[in-house]
Amino acid sequence: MQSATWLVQLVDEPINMAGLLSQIDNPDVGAHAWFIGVTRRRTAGEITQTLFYDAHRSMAQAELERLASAASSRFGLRHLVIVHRLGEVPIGQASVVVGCSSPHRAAAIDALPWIMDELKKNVPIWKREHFVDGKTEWVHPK
Amino acid sequence: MQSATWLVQLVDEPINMAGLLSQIDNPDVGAHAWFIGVTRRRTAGEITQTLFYDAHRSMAQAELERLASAASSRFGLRHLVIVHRLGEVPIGQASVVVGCSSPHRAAAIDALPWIMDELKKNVPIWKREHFVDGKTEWVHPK
Amino acid sequence: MRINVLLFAAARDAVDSDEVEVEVADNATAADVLAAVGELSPAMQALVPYCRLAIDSRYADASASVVGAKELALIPPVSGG
Amino acid sequence: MRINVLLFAAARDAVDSDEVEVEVADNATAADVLAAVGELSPAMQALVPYCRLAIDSRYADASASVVGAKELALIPPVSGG
Repeated sequence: MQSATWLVQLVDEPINMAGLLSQIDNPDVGAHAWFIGVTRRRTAGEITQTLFYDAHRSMAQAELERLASAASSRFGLRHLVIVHRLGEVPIGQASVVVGCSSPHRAAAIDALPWIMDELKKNVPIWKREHFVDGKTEWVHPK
Repeated sequence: MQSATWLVQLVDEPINMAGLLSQIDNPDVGAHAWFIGVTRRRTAGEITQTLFYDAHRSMAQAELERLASAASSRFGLRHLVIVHRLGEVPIGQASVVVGCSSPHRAAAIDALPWIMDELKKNVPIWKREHFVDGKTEWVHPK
Repeated sequence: MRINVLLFAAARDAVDSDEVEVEVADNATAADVLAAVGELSPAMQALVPYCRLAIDSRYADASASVVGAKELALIPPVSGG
Repeated sequence: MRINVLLFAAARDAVDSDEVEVEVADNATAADVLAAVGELSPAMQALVPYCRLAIDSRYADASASVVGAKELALIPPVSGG
Protein backbone atom coordinates (compact mmCIF):
# COMPACT_ATOMS: atom_id res chain seq x y z
CA MET A 1 0.00 0.00 0.00
CA GLN A 2 1.47 3.34 -1.07
CA SER A 3 1.22 6.31 1.26
CA ALA A 4 -1.42 8.94 0.55
CA THR A 5 -1.34 12.66 1.24
CA TRP A 6 -4.20 15.11 1.49
CA LEU A 7 -4.77 18.82 1.83
CA VAL A 8 -7.91 20.18 3.49
CA GLN A 9 -8.65 23.89 3.63
CA LEU A 10 -11.46 26.24 4.64
CA VAL A 11 -10.94 29.61 2.97
CA ASP A 12 -12.66 33.00 3.06
CA GLU A 13 -11.57 34.17 -0.40
CA PRO A 14 -12.12 32.91 -3.95
CA ILE A 15 -10.61 29.44 -4.37
CA ASN A 16 -7.49 29.58 -6.54
CA MET A 17 -8.22 26.49 -8.60
CA ALA A 18 -5.22 26.92 -10.93
CA GLY A 19 -2.94 26.97 -7.91
CA LEU A 20 -4.33 23.65 -6.68
CA LEU A 21 -3.78 21.66 -9.88
CA SER A 22 -0.21 20.58 -9.15
CA GLN A 23 -1.05 19.51 -5.57
CA ILE A 24 -2.06 16.08 -6.83
CA ASP A 25 0.85 15.51 -9.24
CA ASN A 26 2.79 12.28 -8.86
CA PRO A 27 4.83 10.18 -11.32
CA ASP A 28 2.91 7.05 -10.29
CA VAL A 29 -0.59 8.32 -11.02
CA GLY A 30 -2.32 8.07 -14.37
CA ALA A 31 -5.50 9.94 -13.50
CA HIS A 32 -6.46 13.24 -11.93
CA ALA A 33 -10.13 14.05 -11.32
CA TRP A 34 -11.65 17.31 -10.08
CA PHE A 35 -15.11 18.36 -9.00
CA ILE A 36 -15.97 22.02 -8.54
CA GLY A 37 -19.27 23.08 -7.00
CA VAL A 38 -20.28 26.60 -8.07
CA THR A 39 -23.11 28.94 -7.14
CA ARG A 40 -25.91 28.59 -9.69
CA ARG A 41 -28.29 31.38 -10.63
CA ARG A 42 -31.42 29.25 -10.85
CA THR A 43 -32.70 26.80 -8.24
CA ALA A 44 -36.12 25.19 -8.74
CA GLY A 45 -37.43 28.18 -10.65
CA GLU A 46 -36.17 30.79 -8.20
CA ILE A 47 -33.38 33.23 -9.01
CA THR A 48 -30.49 33.23 -6.59
CA GLN A 49 -28.68 36.50 -5.96
CA THR A 50 -25.88 35.07 -3.86
CA LEU A 51 -25.04 32.36 -1.32
CA PHE A 52 -23.42 32.51 2.10
CA TYR A 53 -21.74 29.60 3.84
CA ASP A 54 -21.36 29.37 7.61
CA ALA A 55 -19.47 26.66 9.46
CA HIS A 56 -18.36 25.29 12.77
CA ARG A 57 -14.83 25.85 11.53
CA SER A 58 -12.72 23.71 13.82
CA MET A 59 -15.16 20.82 13.57
CA ALA A 60 -15.58 21.22 9.79
CA GLN A 61 -11.80 21.07 9.43
CA ALA A 62 -11.66 17.94 11.60
CA GLU A 63 -14.56 16.25 9.73
CA LEU A 64 -12.95 17.06 6.37
CA GLU A 65 -9.65 15.56 7.56
CA ARG A 66 -11.46 12.38 8.61
CA LEU A 67 -13.27 12.31 5.27
CA ALA A 68 -10.01 12.79 3.36
CA SER A 69 -8.40 9.94 5.25
CA ALA A 70 -11.39 7.62 4.70
CA ALA A 71 -11.64 8.45 0.98
CA SER A 72 -7.92 7.94 0.43
CA SER A 73 -8.07 4.45 1.91
CA ARG A 74 -11.35 3.47 0.30
CA PHE A 75 -10.33 4.45 -3.24
CA GLY A 76 -6.56 4.00 -3.03
CA LEU A 77 -5.95 7.66 -3.80
CA ARG A 78 -2.39 8.95 -3.95
CA HIS A 79 -3.28 12.60 -3.33
CA LEU A 80 -6.47 14.38 -2.36
CA VAL A 81 -7.39 18.06 -2.05
CA ILE A 82 -10.62 19.34 -0.50
CA VAL A 83 -11.16 23.11 -0.26
CA HIS A 84 -14.42 24.70 0.90
CA ARG A 85 -15.03 28.42 0.78
CA LEU A 86 -16.98 30.15 3.57
CA GLY A 87 -18.79 33.50 3.65
CA GLU A 88 -20.32 34.88 0.47
CA VAL A 89 -19.88 32.87 -2.74
CA PRO A 90 -21.29 34.87 -5.69
CA ILE A 91 -22.88 33.29 -8.74
CA GLY A 92 -20.40 31.46 -10.97
CA GLN A 93 -17.78 31.14 -8.24
CA ALA A 94 -16.65 27.92 -6.56
CA SER A 95 -17.86 26.99 -3.09
CA VAL A 96 -16.10 23.65 -3.02
CA VAL A 97 -13.24 22.00 -4.92
CA VAL A 98 -12.33 18.31 -4.64
CA GLY A 99 -9.37 16.93 -6.57
CA CYS A 100 -7.69 13.55 -6.38
CA SER A 101 -5.19 11.37 -8.20
CA SER A 102 -4.76 7.62 -8.48
CA PRO A 103 -2.87 5.11 -10.65
CA HIS A 104 -6.03 4.24 -12.63
CA ARG A 105 -8.98 6.23 -13.87
CA ALA A 106 -11.94 4.65 -12.10
CA ALA A 107 -10.72 5.26 -8.56
CA ALA A 108 -10.18 8.99 -9.02
CA ILE A 109 -13.51 9.56 -10.77
CA ASP A 110 -15.51 7.32 -8.41
CA ALA A 111 -14.07 9.10 -5.38
CA LEU A 112 -15.63 12.45 -6.35
CA PRO A 113 -19.34 11.71 -5.82
CA TRP A 114 -18.61 9.63 -2.72
CA ILE A 115 -16.65 12.48 -1.15
CA MET A 116 -19.34 15.01 -2.06
CA ASP A 117 -22.10 12.81 -0.61
CA GLU A 118 -20.21 12.37 2.65
CA LEU A 119 -19.34 16.05 2.81
CA LYS A 120 -23.00 16.98 2.38
CA LYS A 121 -24.02 14.57 5.15
CA ASN A 122 -21.48 15.18 7.86
CA VAL A 123 -19.37 18.31 7.53
CA PRO A 124 -20.81 21.13 9.65
CA ILE A 125 -21.17 23.76 6.93
CA TRP A 126 -24.45 25.53 6.20
CA LYS A 127 -25.61 27.32 3.08
CA ARG A 128 -27.92 30.36 3.21
CA GLU A 129 -29.58 31.22 -0.06
CA HIS A 130 -30.36 34.87 -0.89
CA PHE A 131 -32.94 35.23 -3.64
CA VAL A 132 -33.36 38.29 -5.85
CA ASP A 133 -36.82 38.86 -4.33
CA GLY A 134 -35.12 39.61 -0.99
CA LYS A 135 -36.02 36.32 0.69
CA THR A 136 -33.22 34.45 2.47
CA GLU A 137 -33.26 30.89 3.80
CA TRP A 138 -31.03 28.21 5.22
CA VAL A 139 -30.88 25.41 2.72
CA HIS A 140 -32.34 22.15 3.97
CA PRO A 141 -30.79 18.96 2.73
CA LYS A 142 -33.20 16.61 0.97
CA MET B 1 -33.39 22.33 -23.81
CA GLN B 2 -30.56 24.82 -23.32
CA SER B 3 -27.89 25.13 -25.98
CA ALA B 4 -24.54 23.48 -25.36
CA THR B 5 -21.09 24.51 -26.53
CA TRP B 6 -17.96 22.45 -26.81
CA LEU B 7 -14.29 22.90 -27.58
CA VAL B 8 -12.23 20.09 -29.10
CA GLN B 9 -8.50 20.42 -29.66
CA LEU B 10 -5.54 18.28 -30.68
CA VAL B 11 -2.34 19.93 -29.51
CA ASP B 12 1.39 19.25 -29.88
CA GLU B 13 2.51 21.06 -26.75
CA PRO B 14 1.83 20.64 -23.02
CA ILE B 15 -1.88 21.15 -22.29
CA ASN B 16 -2.45 24.44 -20.46
CA MET B 17 -4.99 23.15 -17.95
CA ALA B 18 -5.23 26.42 -16.00
CA GLY B 19 -6.16 28.21 -19.21
CA LEU B 20 -9.01 25.79 -19.86
CA LEU B 21 -10.75 26.16 -16.49
CA SER B 22 -12.90 29.16 -17.42
CA GLN B 23 -14.02 27.61 -20.72
CA ILE B 24 -16.86 25.83 -18.95
CA ASP B 25 -18.03 28.76 -16.77
CA ASN B 26 -21.72 29.63 -16.93
CA PRO B 27 -24.07 31.29 -14.41
CA ASP B 28 -26.59 28.47 -14.83
CA VAL B 29 -24.29 25.58 -13.95
CA GLY B 30 -23.69 24.30 -10.43
CA ALA B 31 -21.06 21.70 -11.25
CA HIS B 32 -17.77 21.50 -13.11
CA ALA B 33 -15.97 18.17 -13.47
CA TRP B 34 -12.55 17.48 -14.97
CA PHE B 35 -10.63 14.35 -15.83
CA ILE B 36 -6.94 14.51 -16.69
CA GLY B 37 -5.11 11.47 -18.02
CA VAL B 38 -1.37 11.62 -17.34
CA THR B 39 1.60 9.49 -18.28
CA ARG B 40 2.32 7.07 -15.45
CA ARG B 41 5.78 5.71 -14.64
CA ARG B 42 4.71 2.16 -13.86
CA THR B 43 2.49 -0.10 -15.99
CA ALA B 44 2.01 -3.70 -14.94
CA GLY B 45 5.43 -3.88 -13.33
CA GLU B 46 7.31 -2.27 -16.22
CA ILE B 47 8.88 1.17 -16.01
CA THR B 48 7.80 3.61 -18.69
CA GLN B 49 10.32 6.15 -19.90
CA THR B 50 7.92 8.16 -22.05
CA LEU B 51 4.86 7.86 -24.29
CA PHE B 52 4.20 9.00 -27.84
CA TYR B 53 0.77 9.56 -29.34
CA ASP B 54 0.07 9.35 -33.06
CA ALA B 55 -3.24 10.16 -34.73
CA HIS B 56 -5.20 10.40 -37.93
CA ARG B 57 -5.57 14.06 -37.11
CA SER B 58 -8.47 15.18 -39.29
CA MET B 59 -10.46 12.07 -38.44
CA ALA B 60 -9.59 12.29 -34.74
CA GLN B 61 -10.81 15.87 -34.71
CA ALA B 62 -14.04 14.84 -36.45
CA GLU B 63 -14.60 11.87 -34.10
CA LEU B 64 -13.98 14.04 -31.05
CA GLU B 65 -16.51 16.60 -32.34
CA ARG B 66 -19.08 13.84 -32.78
CA LEU B 67 -18.30 12.54 -29.31
CA ALA B 68 -18.62 16.03 -27.81
CA SER B 69 -21.99 16.50 -29.45
CA ALA B 70 -23.25 13.09 -28.31
CA ALA B 71 -22.03 13.57 -24.73
CA SER B 72 -23.57 17.04 -24.48
CA SER B 73 -26.99 15.71 -25.48
CA ARG B 74 -26.80 12.54 -23.45
CA PHE B 75 -25.82 14.23 -20.18
CA GLY B 76 -27.38 17.66 -20.70
CA LEU B 77 -24.02 19.37 -20.44
CA ARG B 78 -23.82 23.12 -20.84
CA HIS B 79 -20.15 23.24 -21.83
CA LEU B 80 -17.60 20.58 -22.71
CA VAL B 81 -13.87 20.71 -23.41
CA ILE B 82 -11.84 17.80 -24.79
CA VAL B 83 -8.12 18.32 -25.46
CA HIS B 84 -5.78 15.52 -26.51
CA ARG B 85 -2.04 15.99 -26.82
CA LEU B 86 -0.10 14.27 -29.61
CA GLY B 87 3.61 13.48 -29.94
CA GLU B 88 5.69 12.82 -26.84
CA VAL B 89 3.97 13.10 -23.45
CA PRO B 90 6.56 12.71 -20.68
CA ILE B 91 5.82 11.14 -17.29
CA GLY B 92 3.57 13.26 -15.10
CA GLN B 93 2.23 15.32 -18.01
CA ALA B 94 -1.31 15.28 -19.35
CA SER B 95 -2.19 13.41 -22.54
CA VAL B 96 -5.92 14.14 -22.34
CA VAL B 97 -8.13 16.63 -20.52
CA VAL B 98 -11.92 16.41 -20.40
CA GLY B 99 -13.94 19.08 -18.61
CA CYS B 100 -17.67 19.71 -18.51
CA SER B 101 -20.29 21.72 -16.69
CA SER B 102 -23.96 21.11 -15.95
CA PRO B 103 -26.69 22.46 -13.65
CA HIS B 104 -26.40 19.47 -11.28
CA ARG B 105 -23.52 17.39 -10.04
CA ALA B 106 -24.31 13.91 -11.29
CA ALA B 107 -24.41 14.78 -14.99
CA ALA B 108 -20.99 16.41 -15.07
CA ILE B 109 -19.31 13.62 -13.09
CA ASP B 110 -21.07 10.79 -14.94
CA ALA B 111 -20.10 12.26 -18.31
CA LEU B 112 -16.36 11.85 -17.63
CA PRO B 113 -16.01 8.04 -17.70
CA TRP B 114 -18.50 7.75 -20.57
CA ILE B 115 -16.53 10.22 -22.67
CA MET B 116 -13.25 8.49 -21.84
CA ASP B 117 -14.67 5.06 -22.72
CA GLU B 118 -15.95 6.31 -26.07
CA LEU B 119 -12.72 8.15 -26.78
CA LYS B 120 -10.72 4.99 -26.12
CA LYS B 121 -12.98 2.98 -28.44
CA ASN B 122 -13.40 5.23 -31.44
CA VAL B 123 -11.02 8.15 -31.72
CA PRO B 124 -8.10 7.29 -34.06
CA ILE B 125 -5.25 8.05 -31.70
CA TRP B 126 -2.53 5.52 -30.88
CA LYS B 127 -0.18 5.33 -27.94
CA ARG B 128 3.36 3.98 -28.23
CA GLU B 129 5.00 3.05 -24.97
CA HIS B 130 8.77 3.45 -24.54
CA PHE B 131 10.14 1.44 -21.62
CA VAL B 132 13.37 2.20 -19.77
CA ASP B 133 14.80 -1.13 -21.02
CA GLY B 134 14.68 0.24 -24.58
CA LYS B 135 11.65 -1.74 -25.73
CA THR B 136 8.88 0.17 -27.51
CA GLU B 137 5.39 -1.02 -28.34
CA TRP B 138 2.05 0.17 -29.63
CA VAL B 139 -0.41 -0.17 -26.81
CA HIS B 140 -3.21 -2.64 -27.48
CA PRO B 141 -6.55 -1.90 -25.97
CA LYS B 142 -7.88 -4.60 -23.66
CA MET C 1 -24.60 21.83 36.15
CA ARG C 2 -24.85 24.73 33.73
CA ILE C 3 -23.20 24.24 30.36
CA ASN C 4 -22.77 26.29 27.18
CA VAL C 5 -23.84 25.02 23.75
CA LEU C 6 -22.67 26.62 20.51
CA LEU C 7 -25.40 27.34 17.92
CA PHE C 8 -25.22 27.54 14.13
CA ALA C 9 -27.37 28.38 11.12
CA ALA C 10 -31.14 28.04 11.74
CA ALA C 11 -30.55 27.18 15.42
CA ARG C 12 -28.65 30.39 15.92
CA ASP C 13 -31.42 32.34 14.21
CA ALA C 14 -34.06 30.63 16.37
CA VAL C 15 -32.74 32.28 19.52
CA ASP C 16 -30.73 35.07 17.88
CA SER C 17 -27.55 34.01 19.64
CA ASP C 18 -24.49 31.96 18.80
CA GLU C 19 -24.37 30.33 22.20
CA VAL C 20 -26.84 29.33 24.94
CA GLU C 21 -26.48 28.18 28.52
CA VAL C 22 -28.66 25.32 29.77
CA GLU C 23 -29.06 23.49 33.08
CA VAL C 24 -28.56 19.71 33.02
CA ALA C 25 -27.89 16.93 35.53
CA ASP C 26 -24.28 16.48 36.63
CA ASN C 27 -24.09 13.15 34.77
CA ALA C 28 -25.86 14.45 31.65
CA THR C 29 -25.70 12.73 28.28
CA ALA C 30 -25.89 14.24 24.78
CA ALA C 31 -29.62 13.40 24.73
CA ASP C 32 -30.14 15.36 27.94
CA VAL C 33 -28.41 18.40 26.47
CA LEU C 34 -30.51 18.24 23.29
CA ALA C 35 -33.67 18.03 25.41
CA ALA C 36 -32.64 21.02 27.51
CA VAL C 37 -31.86 23.09 24.40
CA GLY C 38 -35.27 22.19 23.00
CA GLU C 39 -36.92 23.76 26.06
CA LEU C 40 -35.53 27.19 25.17
CA SER C 41 -38.22 28.15 22.66
CA PRO C 42 -40.91 26.64 20.43
CA ALA C 43 -38.73 27.23 17.36
CA MET C 44 -35.85 25.39 19.01
CA GLN C 45 -38.20 22.59 20.09
CA ALA C 46 -39.19 22.14 16.44
CA LEU C 47 -35.59 22.12 15.23
CA VAL C 48 -33.83 19.93 17.82
CA PRO C 49 -35.20 16.57 16.55
CA TYR C 50 -33.24 17.21 13.34
CA CYS C 51 -30.02 18.19 15.11
CA ARG C 52 -26.99 16.27 16.32
CA LEU C 53 -24.84 17.20 19.30
CA ALA C 54 -21.07 17.44 18.84
CA ILE C 55 -18.79 16.97 21.83
CA ASP C 56 -15.35 18.50 21.32
CA SER C 57 -15.86 18.67 17.53
CA ARG C 58 -17.09 15.07 17.09
CA TYR C 59 -20.62 13.86 16.62
CA ALA C 60 -21.81 12.19 19.83
CA ASP C 61 -24.20 9.29 20.34
CA ALA C 62 -27.32 10.09 22.35
CA SER C 63 -25.95 8.16 25.32
CA ALA C 64 -22.50 9.80 25.31
CA SER C 65 -21.58 11.61 28.51
CA VAL C 66 -20.95 15.34 28.26
CA VAL C 67 -19.06 15.41 31.57
CA GLY C 68 -15.65 17.00 31.06
CA ALA C 69 -16.45 18.22 27.55
CA LYS C 70 -14.55 21.34 26.55
CA GLU C 71 -17.06 22.29 23.84
CA LEU C 72 -20.63 21.33 23.01
CA ALA C 73 -22.20 22.31 19.69
CA LEU C 74 -25.71 21.85 18.31
CA ILE C 75 -25.39 20.80 14.67
CA PRO C 76 -28.50 21.39 12.51
CA PRO C 77 -28.82 19.50 9.20
CA VAL C 78 -25.73 20.45 7.21
CA SER C 79 -25.77 21.80 3.65
CA GLY C 80 -22.20 22.33 2.54
CA GLY C 81 -20.90 21.63 -0.93
CA MET D 1 -8.94 0.37 -59.91
CA ARG D 2 -5.88 1.28 -57.89
CA ILE D 3 -6.48 3.18 -54.65
CA ASN D 4 -4.36 4.56 -51.84
CA VAL D 5 -4.90 3.65 -48.20
CA LEU D 6 -3.41 5.64 -45.30
CA LEU D 7 -1.68 3.59 -42.60
CA PHE D 8 -1.17 4.32 -38.92
CA ALA D 9 0.55 2.90 -35.85
CA ALA D 10 1.29 -0.86 -36.04
CA ALA D 11 -0.07 -1.03 -39.61
CA ARG D 12 2.38 1.62 -40.72
CA ASP D 13 5.21 -0.24 -39.00
CA ALA D 14 4.15 -3.52 -40.65
CA VAL D 15 5.02 -2.22 -44.12
CA ASP D 16 7.24 0.69 -43.06
CA SER D 17 5.14 3.19 -44.98
CA ASP D 18 2.37 5.65 -44.18
CA GLU D 19 0.44 4.84 -47.33
CA VAL D 20 -0.05 1.85 -49.64
CA GLU D 21 -1.61 1.41 -53.05
CA VAL D 22 -3.81 -1.63 -53.69
CA GLU D 23 -5.74 -2.97 -56.66
CA VAL D 24 -9.47 -3.55 -56.15
CA ALA D 25 -12.55 -4.03 -58.33
CA ASP D 26 -14.15 -0.88 -59.71
CA ASN D 27 -17.20 -1.37 -57.46
CA ALA D 28 -15.14 -2.27 -54.38
CA THR D 29 -16.46 -2.16 -50.84
CA ALA D 30 -14.64 -1.44 -47.58
CA ALA D 31 -14.35 -5.22 -47.04
CA ASP D 32 -12.64 -5.59 -50.44
CA VAL D 33 -10.12 -2.90 -49.55
CA LEU D 34 -9.36 -4.52 -46.18
CA ALA D 35 -8.83 -7.87 -47.94
CA ALA D 36 -6.50 -6.31 -50.49
CA VAL D 37 -4.45 -4.58 -47.80
CA GLY D 38 -4.17 -7.91 -45.95
CA GLU D 39 -2.49 -9.43 -49.01
CA LEU D 40 0.44 -7.03 -48.72
CA SER D 41 2.40 -8.99 -46.12
CA PRO D 42 1.97 -11.67 -43.45
CA ALA D 43 2.19 -9.02 -40.72
CA MET D 44 -0.57 -7.04 -42.38
CA GLN D 45 -2.63 -10.19 -42.85
CA ALA D 46 -2.42 -10.78 -39.09
CA LEU D 47 -3.37 -7.21 -38.26
CA VAL D 48 -6.23 -6.49 -40.68
CA PRO D 49 -8.89 -8.55 -38.85
CA TYR D 50 -8.54 -6.10 -35.96
CA CYS D 51 -8.72 -3.00 -38.17
CA ARG D 52 -11.58 -0.82 -39.41
CA LEU D 53 -11.61 1.11 -42.66
CA ALA D 54 -12.44 4.81 -42.60
CA ILE D 55 -13.85 6.46 -45.72
CA ASP D 56 -13.36 10.21 -45.75
CA SER D 57 -12.67 10.28 -42.00
CA ARG D 58 -15.68 8.17 -40.97
CA TYR D 59 -15.75 4.51 -40.00
CA ALA D 60 -17.31 2.50 -42.83
CA ASP D 61 -19.43 -0.65 -42.72
CA ALA D 62 -17.94 -3.67 -44.49
CA SER D 63 -20.47 -3.29 -47.31
CA ALA D 64 -19.93 0.45 -47.85
CA SER D 65 -18.77 1.41 -51.34
CA VAL D 66 -15.39 3.10 -51.64
CA VAL D 67 -16.21 4.46 -55.10
CA GLY D 68 -15.65 8.21 -55.15
CA ALA D 69 -13.92 8.28 -51.74
CA LYS D 70 -11.40 11.08 -51.37
CA GLU D 71 -9.51 9.33 -48.58
CA LEU D 72 -9.28 5.77 -47.28
CA ALA D 73 -7.57 5.00 -43.97
CA LEU D 74 -6.83 1.71 -42.21
CA ILE D 75 -7.57 2.21 -38.51
CA PRO D 76 -5.89 -0.31 -36.17
CA PRO D 77 -7.28 -0.73 -32.63
CA VAL D 78 -7.07 2.74 -31.09
CA SER D 79 -5.43 3.54 -27.74
CA GLY D 80 -5.88 7.24 -27.05
CA GLY D 81 -6.59 8.77 -23.67
